[in-house]
Amino acid sequence: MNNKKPKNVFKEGAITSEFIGNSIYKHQTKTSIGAHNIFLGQVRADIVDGKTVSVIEYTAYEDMANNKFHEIRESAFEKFDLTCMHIYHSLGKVNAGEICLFVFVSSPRRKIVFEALEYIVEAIKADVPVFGKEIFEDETHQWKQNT
Amino acid sequence: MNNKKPKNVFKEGAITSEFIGNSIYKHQTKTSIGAHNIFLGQVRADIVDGKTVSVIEYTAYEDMANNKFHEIRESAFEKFDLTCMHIYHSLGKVNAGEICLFVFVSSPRRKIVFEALEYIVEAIKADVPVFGKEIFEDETHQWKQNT
Amino acid sequence: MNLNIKYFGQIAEITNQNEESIEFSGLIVSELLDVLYSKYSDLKNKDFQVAQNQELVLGDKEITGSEIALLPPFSGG
Amino acid sequence: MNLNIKYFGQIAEITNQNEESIEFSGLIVSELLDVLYSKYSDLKNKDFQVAQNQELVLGDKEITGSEIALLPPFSGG
Repeated sequence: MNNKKPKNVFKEGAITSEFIGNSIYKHQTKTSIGAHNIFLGQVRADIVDGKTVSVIEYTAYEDMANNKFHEIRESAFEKFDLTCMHIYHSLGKVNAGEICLFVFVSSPRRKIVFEALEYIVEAIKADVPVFGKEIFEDETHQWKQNT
Repeated sequence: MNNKKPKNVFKEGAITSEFIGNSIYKHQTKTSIGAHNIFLGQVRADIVDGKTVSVIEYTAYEDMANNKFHEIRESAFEKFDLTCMHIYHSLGKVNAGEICLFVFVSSPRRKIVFEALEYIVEAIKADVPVFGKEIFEDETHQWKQNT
Repeated sequence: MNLNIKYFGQIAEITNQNEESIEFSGLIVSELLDVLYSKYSDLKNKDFQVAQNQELVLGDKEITGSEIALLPPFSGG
Repeated sequence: MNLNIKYFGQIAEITNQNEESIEFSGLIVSELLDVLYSKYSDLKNKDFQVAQNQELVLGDKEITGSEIALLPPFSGG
């Protein structure tokens, strides 16, 4: 296997709690790990001018996005003593209350996972060409802006 | 329900990945949440003088510990705009690779969860009277020291 | 030269397509943008970045003929 | 007065019990510790804190008769 080839980070639709639980389970054979830190992005039912967001539909410049995820991954492994790192991002429709981003880092020690996770999540928000269309209950929409 | 009464944070034995997945699932009805951050402490199979840790057996000064968990909880809600916060800690035997600490914070916005989670985990490590006995494969033991 | 241009998000709403081929005789990114502004005047009011060969480029960057993309503000996560 | 004293972790290994009643005629924590040191000389080499009424106290703290605990270094998580 060529480690340099970017993996596909995208998953169609929401990321389920079963998938996350199962991913945690798989790390129980790695007994050098002492600390995991997990970030989950969840779709908010924001109210804008009296209308409630019911779905975010994600699109991405997929090739560039997977390359950026790969760069973020390589740079995080260089900066931090991580045992494992996993990133999953939704494409397509994700309902309010469902999970659209799952970032999972593991290390022998806790201080490292805190620093690494925040670094990775901020880099994803800043550098990865993913676009969220916030669809209201009446089918109108606006484009999500990260803050 | 009296909110001022400390909840029991302790669970007998390891915290399972199913329990964690289910806890994530329960938050999908809370659509004001935009970001979750989860810390998991996992028992490391550390090697000390050629012997491998196979189990940590946790004991606690339970009443004081639950009071301290409660104080940490109250202080975190005061400091940070959190929607939810959950803490679970194991008592008794937890095998290497299994999870002994689960801290889960949720908020509308991500920057808050990063700060809050690290604050809470550091406070737990510093202030809560829990004691870990690291049992080696040959049944000898040493007492865990947090660093 | 013939360029393949990709559009995303609210930019694709203005161009009404996700990708197109454009015949381009200029040299740099800002000249390409002038071509696109005259074709899609609403683009002028939009905030976007340009990627060439999957890397963000500025207006003075030479167009090499690789894939070009117009990217609105990122909003992943 | 009669004090109930709890022991935890490696401290309980030295005292060989998790709790006991002790008749105490002094006033402050350090005097209680002197009683315990004379009973369990190995305690002198151990790192621990004292809690009274579930709050950590220093050696000059007055003993009020509430529950006392000897707590080795915390190692939760």
